[in-house]
Amino acid sequence: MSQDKKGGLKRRDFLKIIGVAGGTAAVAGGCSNPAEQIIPYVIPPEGIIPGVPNWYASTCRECPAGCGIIVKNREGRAIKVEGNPKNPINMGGSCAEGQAMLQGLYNPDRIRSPLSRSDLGRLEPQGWDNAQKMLTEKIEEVRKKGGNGRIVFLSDHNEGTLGNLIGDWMSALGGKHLTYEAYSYEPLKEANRIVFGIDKIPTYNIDKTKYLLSFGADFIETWLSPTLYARQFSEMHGYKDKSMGKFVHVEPRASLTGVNADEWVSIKPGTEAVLALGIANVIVSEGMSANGGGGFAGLLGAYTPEKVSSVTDVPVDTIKEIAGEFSSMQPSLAIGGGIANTSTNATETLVAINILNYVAGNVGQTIDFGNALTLSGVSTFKEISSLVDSMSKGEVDLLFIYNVNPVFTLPRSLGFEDALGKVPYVVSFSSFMDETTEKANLILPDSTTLESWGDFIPDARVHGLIQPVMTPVFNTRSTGDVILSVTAQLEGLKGRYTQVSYYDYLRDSWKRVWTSVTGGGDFEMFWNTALENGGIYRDVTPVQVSASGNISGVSFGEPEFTGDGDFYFMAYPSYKYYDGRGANKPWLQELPDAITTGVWDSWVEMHPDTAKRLGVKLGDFVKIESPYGTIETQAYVYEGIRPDTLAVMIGQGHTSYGRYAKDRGVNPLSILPVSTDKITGSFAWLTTKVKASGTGRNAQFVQTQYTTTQHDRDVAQMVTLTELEHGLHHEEHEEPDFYPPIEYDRYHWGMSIDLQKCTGCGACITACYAENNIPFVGKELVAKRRDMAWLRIDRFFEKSDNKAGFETRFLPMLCQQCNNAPCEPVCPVFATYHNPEGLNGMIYNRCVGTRYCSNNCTYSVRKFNWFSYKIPDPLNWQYNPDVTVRDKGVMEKCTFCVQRIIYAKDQAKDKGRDVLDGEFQVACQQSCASGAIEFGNLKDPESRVSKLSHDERGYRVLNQLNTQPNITYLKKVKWDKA
Amino acid sequence: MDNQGVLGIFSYVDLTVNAVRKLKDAGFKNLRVFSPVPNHEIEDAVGEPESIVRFFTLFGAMLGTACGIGFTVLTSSDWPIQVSAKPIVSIPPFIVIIFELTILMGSLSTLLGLLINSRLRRNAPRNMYDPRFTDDKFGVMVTCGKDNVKKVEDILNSQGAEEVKFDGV
Amino acid sequence: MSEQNSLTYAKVNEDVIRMLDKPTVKWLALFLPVLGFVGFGMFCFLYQVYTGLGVAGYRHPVFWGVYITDFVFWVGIAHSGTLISAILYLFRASFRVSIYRIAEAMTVFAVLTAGLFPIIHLGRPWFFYWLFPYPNQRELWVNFKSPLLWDVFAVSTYLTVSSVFFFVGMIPDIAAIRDKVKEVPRKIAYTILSLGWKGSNWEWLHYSRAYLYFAAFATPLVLSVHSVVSWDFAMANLPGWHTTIFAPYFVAGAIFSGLGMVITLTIPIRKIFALEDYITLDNYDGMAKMIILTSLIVGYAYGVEFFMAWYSGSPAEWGQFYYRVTGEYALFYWIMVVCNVLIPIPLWFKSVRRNIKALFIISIFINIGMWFERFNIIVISLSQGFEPGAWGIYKVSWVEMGITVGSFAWFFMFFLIFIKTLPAISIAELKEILPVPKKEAKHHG
Amino acid sequence: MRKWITLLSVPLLSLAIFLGLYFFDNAESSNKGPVQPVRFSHKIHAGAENDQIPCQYCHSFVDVSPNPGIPSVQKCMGCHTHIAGRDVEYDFGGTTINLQQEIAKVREYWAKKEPIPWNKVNTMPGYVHFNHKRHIKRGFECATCHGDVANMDQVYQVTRLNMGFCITCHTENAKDHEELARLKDCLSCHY
Repeated sequence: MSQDKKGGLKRRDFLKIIGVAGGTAAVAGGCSNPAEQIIPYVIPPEGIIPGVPNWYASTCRECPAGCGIIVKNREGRAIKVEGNPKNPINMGGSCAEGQAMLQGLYNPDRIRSPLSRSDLGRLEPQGWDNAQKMLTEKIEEVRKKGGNGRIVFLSDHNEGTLGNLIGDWMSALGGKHLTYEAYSYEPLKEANRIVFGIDKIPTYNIDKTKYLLSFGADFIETWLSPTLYARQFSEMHGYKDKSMGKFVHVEPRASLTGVNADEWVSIKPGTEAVLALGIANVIVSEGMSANGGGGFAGLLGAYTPEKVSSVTDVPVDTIKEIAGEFSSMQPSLAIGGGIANTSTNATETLVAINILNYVAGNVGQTIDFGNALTLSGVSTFKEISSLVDSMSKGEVDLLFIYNVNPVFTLPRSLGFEDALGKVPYVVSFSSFMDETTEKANLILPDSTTLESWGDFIPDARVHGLIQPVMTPVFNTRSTGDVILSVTAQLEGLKGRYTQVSYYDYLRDSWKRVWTSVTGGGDFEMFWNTALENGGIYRDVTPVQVSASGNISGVSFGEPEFTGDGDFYFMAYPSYKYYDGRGANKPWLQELPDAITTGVWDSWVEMHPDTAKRLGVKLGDFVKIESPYGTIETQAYVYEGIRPDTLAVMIGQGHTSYGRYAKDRGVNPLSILPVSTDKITGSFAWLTTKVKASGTGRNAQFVQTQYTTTQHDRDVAQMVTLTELEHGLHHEEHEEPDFYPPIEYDRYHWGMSIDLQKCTGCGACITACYAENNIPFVGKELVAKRRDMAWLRIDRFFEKSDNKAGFETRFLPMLCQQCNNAPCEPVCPVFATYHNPEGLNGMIYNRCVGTRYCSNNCTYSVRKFNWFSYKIPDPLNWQYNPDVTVRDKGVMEKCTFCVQRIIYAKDQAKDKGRDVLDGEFQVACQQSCASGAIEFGNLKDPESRVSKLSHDERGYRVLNQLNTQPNITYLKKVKWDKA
Repeated sequence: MDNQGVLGIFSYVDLTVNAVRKLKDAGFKNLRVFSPVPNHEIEDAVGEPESIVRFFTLFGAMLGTACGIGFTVLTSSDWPIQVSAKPIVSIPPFIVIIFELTILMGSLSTLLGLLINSRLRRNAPRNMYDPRFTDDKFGVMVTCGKDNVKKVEDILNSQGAEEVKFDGV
Repeated sequence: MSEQNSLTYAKVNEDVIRMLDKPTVKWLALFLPVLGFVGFGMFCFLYQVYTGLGVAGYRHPVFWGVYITDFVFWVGIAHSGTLISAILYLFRASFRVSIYRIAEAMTVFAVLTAGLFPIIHLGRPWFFYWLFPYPNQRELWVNFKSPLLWDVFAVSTYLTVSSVFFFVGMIPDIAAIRDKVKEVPRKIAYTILSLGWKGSNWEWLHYSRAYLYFAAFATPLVLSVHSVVSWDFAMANLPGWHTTIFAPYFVAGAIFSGLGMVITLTIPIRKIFALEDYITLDNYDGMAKMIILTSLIVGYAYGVEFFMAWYSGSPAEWGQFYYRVTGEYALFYWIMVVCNVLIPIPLWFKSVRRNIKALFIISIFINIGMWFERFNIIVISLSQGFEPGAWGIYKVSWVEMGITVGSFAWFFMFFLIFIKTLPAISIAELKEILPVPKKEAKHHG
Repeated sequence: MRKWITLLSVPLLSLAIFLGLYFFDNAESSNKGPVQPVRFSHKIHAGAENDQIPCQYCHSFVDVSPNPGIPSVQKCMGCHTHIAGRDVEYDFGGTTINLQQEIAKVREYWAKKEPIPWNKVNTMPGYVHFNHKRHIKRGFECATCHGDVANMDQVYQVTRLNMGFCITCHTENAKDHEELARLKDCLSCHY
């Protein structure tokens, strides 16, 4: 692209903006520094002080959950995304995808200017004026042909001003606006309509439950609003005041959510409905239901535990046990969803789950229809299929694609790609050259969320505002602006929108919000407050529903499977890439999958028995055949999956989309048939039986952890609830030592990590990458264990007496800042030492690279710069100027975000006081939606971390070595009560 | 110059020793014996006092110990940097350094002592030296007054010297 | 010394100095390839400096590998040289005389080689001088608590002292050469090196005394150096490293490997230069006996490590040793056991001890075994530390192999130069053990 | 005599190496600063005989940010819209310049809306995090580190700003033992 040649110029423009260059620089030699230039502002932007960060509130659009974010900006560059503590959805937490937003913003594979397809079929750069003119002409051409529905705008779920604008625009053009989400939860909506008469997706109050029964809902990963539910789950499942809630997960595969359950119940795919009804039957028949089963008692009678057991493969005892607990541990909640129950009977399954909730008396208690998700409003799969139909019939002349990639996310057998070829003119607003955009005739790259104005309404409570946190990195333009300026050129529509810019349009639309919310006052004040808070948040009154009892038309039939293979095939959504949109972000590619610790690739998960049967082992390539295609990927052998099921993650296997995503892994959607849910017609993912065979090829399975158990080292400890109830014999005695302990003056930084709350989601890892300029190294180097993560999450599968036979323990492992650090005395040059505040300092520029410290590190948390890692422009614009970028040959590691400590002390000093508890957070702590990490001053006896360091569950990893870490882990709690 | 050098060259140790004894009996003190190997009989006959190299060694080693202690303690205290929970001046690890410096300086001062005391500085041997002394011959050199040259030559010859050289220094 | 009765002072001089004749084609045929390998090793190192240490096979958590193995190996090789020259000197073991010069040269060159590796293995070798306590504007000194700094002091002291010892021992011999050679340039060179040695009685007096002190210093030094090297590991808390037996275990291992190397080096030299009269079967017999002793110590250490790991009750310790014999590196472990414990067993028989071919083969295996011993201690221990989540496997890269080969070439390069320039057998000391030439009772010895 | 020369040479040589290393590390910077795109004279702007503009007028962030701030072109134009300068020759540290022409350059940048690419005079490596705010708030003068800039035409580096310079000052100014420990804490500057 010719635009690339202008890269240098681009950078100059950028420097003009940033004011002072050279905040970050590599560890250079000891002698002289190369001549540097300082480029001042021409006109200084208001409110920006070079060297002082600014924070802007906005809304995350990486998935439909719509969490609030705040973005740190230094000298005009966005350098860190954090959860907005004011937003009621995520309350400060975030997920890895949210953290990696910046790598979307600064992605080197972004489309840098408008492109149009020339007569030769090549995409050529255009100026914006020209490109918009081309679009205007095209629209006029299509309009002249007449006929409704020949223009289609296919966007993602975009509830808010832009969605309204697109809808309005389409109606003005006589077109159609469809919103497509790969995970659309139609059966959930339909099941609610059938049972409760309200076709909405409610908000579940997991935090208020004592017993959570999930039928495949991967609520920590992708289901509805993962950050919200991760936080709620930690409330419910965290150990507090000698009690905690119990969580049982029913799914053919133990997903990340599944391994966080107290019990994982393996079930035959598609038979969840039967199990739910069976449990409900036990509750009713044993008289444990308050409402006696309502109108469902008759229906339930047929589902005796024995019959259910034979259908579902779930033992009778388990059914009875769950039923007993579900009805006795009130309030309880059953949720269903996720790919695990998208069989052809998906709606029936969710109806059955609703009945179970109803029977147990949970409706209205733990299910809130008042705060319904706007996700309820997305277009149905039927609508999408009919779009594909009309496209292939040539009934669509002009197709707009906005923020969706249907060529990748729809099953190949639906034929979207071919249909797209039949559309004469395709306009994509994507900022990335994804599989769909690649086929477009005109590309008008949208500015990303971080560069443009907008708003988003994820649910009834929240109206999130999106504001640009920096000027666009490339020559992109916000789609709202494009629509407005194109419309102003269209015949007859010139006066439709009075606003010149989308910003004005947004403000005008918010004026209506303002009148509806406050009904008066000063709009500017309202607007500024909303900007400051990242939107407006309101309380909604819960909507009471009751079950109708009339569920005729729901037959609870057997699920249907196509294909004659031996294995059920699960294509499950990824918490890293969602539906594939995260695949070009190296941080997400390098974030180890929580279960397999695999990176930068796809794999197929299979049970050890299956592996034995197929004669494959870890890393062997396995060929998976369905009637619709074949994929080949490496095997990961894992106990947490049924022997008759194979599972492959969605999100990899891009054929385009950028250098990090292209030709990496496999796309399981390519072998799925277009099976649909019988009732709603929504796409059913789990409907295939595939054949699998070993190919005889083997390669190293690239993962970050090669052991699966702790080998009796007892680093991730567990305690049973009974033990805790009886009072743990908590010892805290001083070990006799050769030398007296170090005395600290004012600060002694410490951390506590609650293993009961940690779900292993890895948001902290990505946050750490972002905060500390940690380079990603790519698959080849991870294969050599040269990943640079300062914080890793060790996961151990331990033998257990639970139903699954194993339990999973996650152990976030970072520098323990030992008081008796083994790394410090061995450094010959004092490059690592103990600072007066208890930190284990690492001075990069002093390091000569003997690596002795790392050898002697009990926890192996030090990372070495084997090379100078080159991060391509403009990904490196994200670098935190407060942290040195390390060059080859030096050791590096976590120092408790010392730059944040120093900043906080600096701020406190200005105020003439010490740093207060909770005044600042370290990056990992900040990102953790579960609140598993606490950080603070151990010297202050009142600080939270100080108290937690004496918690009865507290222990220090490998304490027997007397390294005296400053991190206290709180033991995971095992549910062992009958 | 009054002093003259007389050199007798021998093939056998016993003859050399006898010659030395005779010369000493005759009152010649200023003897110098050359030999290809160190030999106790010759040493006994010449009757040298004990080498003072040992004092160099002792002094060097003690200086090394002192330097070791001073160096480690002073540099550590100059900028006290805490590592682990170890005290700034922690003796056990310093012992290694002190020990090594003791050996190093002891050895170097021994070398110095050797160079100074055995006058090994001239790059080439002067006169009154025979290259065969590093091969298989022994030599006895007597520095004496002019008057005694003849007497010395006689003694040397009588003791079986194969060759007697005279050099009026 | 019955075989040496035929020798006379003059013959010794003649035989030793004959070795210093003009380089032969054979010598060049050895020397040029050696130079080539040195060059290749240097290329590998420069490539590594330019690209980053990543070109070596390191991977988390194995942060030390072949380079430190080589370092310990070469330091070990160095040790037997000093042992033979100093310790056996103090014990007046006469079998040392004909081989100690070669052993000492080996010491100096091995330390020279070993000293390169701590620099080669640095992440930023251009800052190696930061390890030395020199006054600087930063007012920052070094950390004397670090075993690596002990290494700096121990190895540099060792290099200095062993070089001095080596050189001082040669002074009378260089004087002898000076008195023999005719060509002017060589004569000048040897004249300067001989420091004007004449062999007078007071030279011998101080010389003998000083030599004794050197030997007395070198003995504790040699023990301390390998102890310090062993503490690089023993001071760490890693299972497999953190053990009190390391110092004696390493010293014994060093002597074991060094004797192996001495045998490997002297057998060809003896053959090429026809030194059968000097380096006798008795010499080899003595060395072989010491090999048996050290092999037993090393074997005992292997066993005791397992006992301690089991007795400690620590899953990390026991896991480490179980892993050594069964894990991915088990082959290397068993190579080590076979080479160091089993192969030397035939030396219990006198016939084997006096069989040059057998000795040569056994010595080669000892060298291999001892290299793997260091590799096993370093790499296998690091590979499985305390925290199972971080375990990983190390694989050697071509760069490391190149530098290792280069280091052997570097060592042999010095050795080949030495053979042709300096007396490889001590003339003066050899004469000392010959019967003193006396007119009467000539044949009493 | 010769022996004494030989004997003395060893310590003398060592001393020479020592001193060489010491002064190599301590060598005062002697270059007179980089040539700037606009020959801006601090002497004219801040000098005692001239305009006496306080440092913080232009470097306005010095007490609120780690970064002192380089004035924007707008700030220059704040005065130079009105002040065109005299059309006189001026001895600019040995180079003769025309004041009016130099000011014209600034106006040119402003007209083009381009920043002036100043050359950095006092540089610090990226691994040193120096906070101007803390030092100014503690009451240190700019001149302590930057020298008498108010009397320089072309600004040059006065102190070498190496670690020894920082540490000496930190050691001298520590109030008590605990503060000394904090001021000599490596992590204060290197992270």
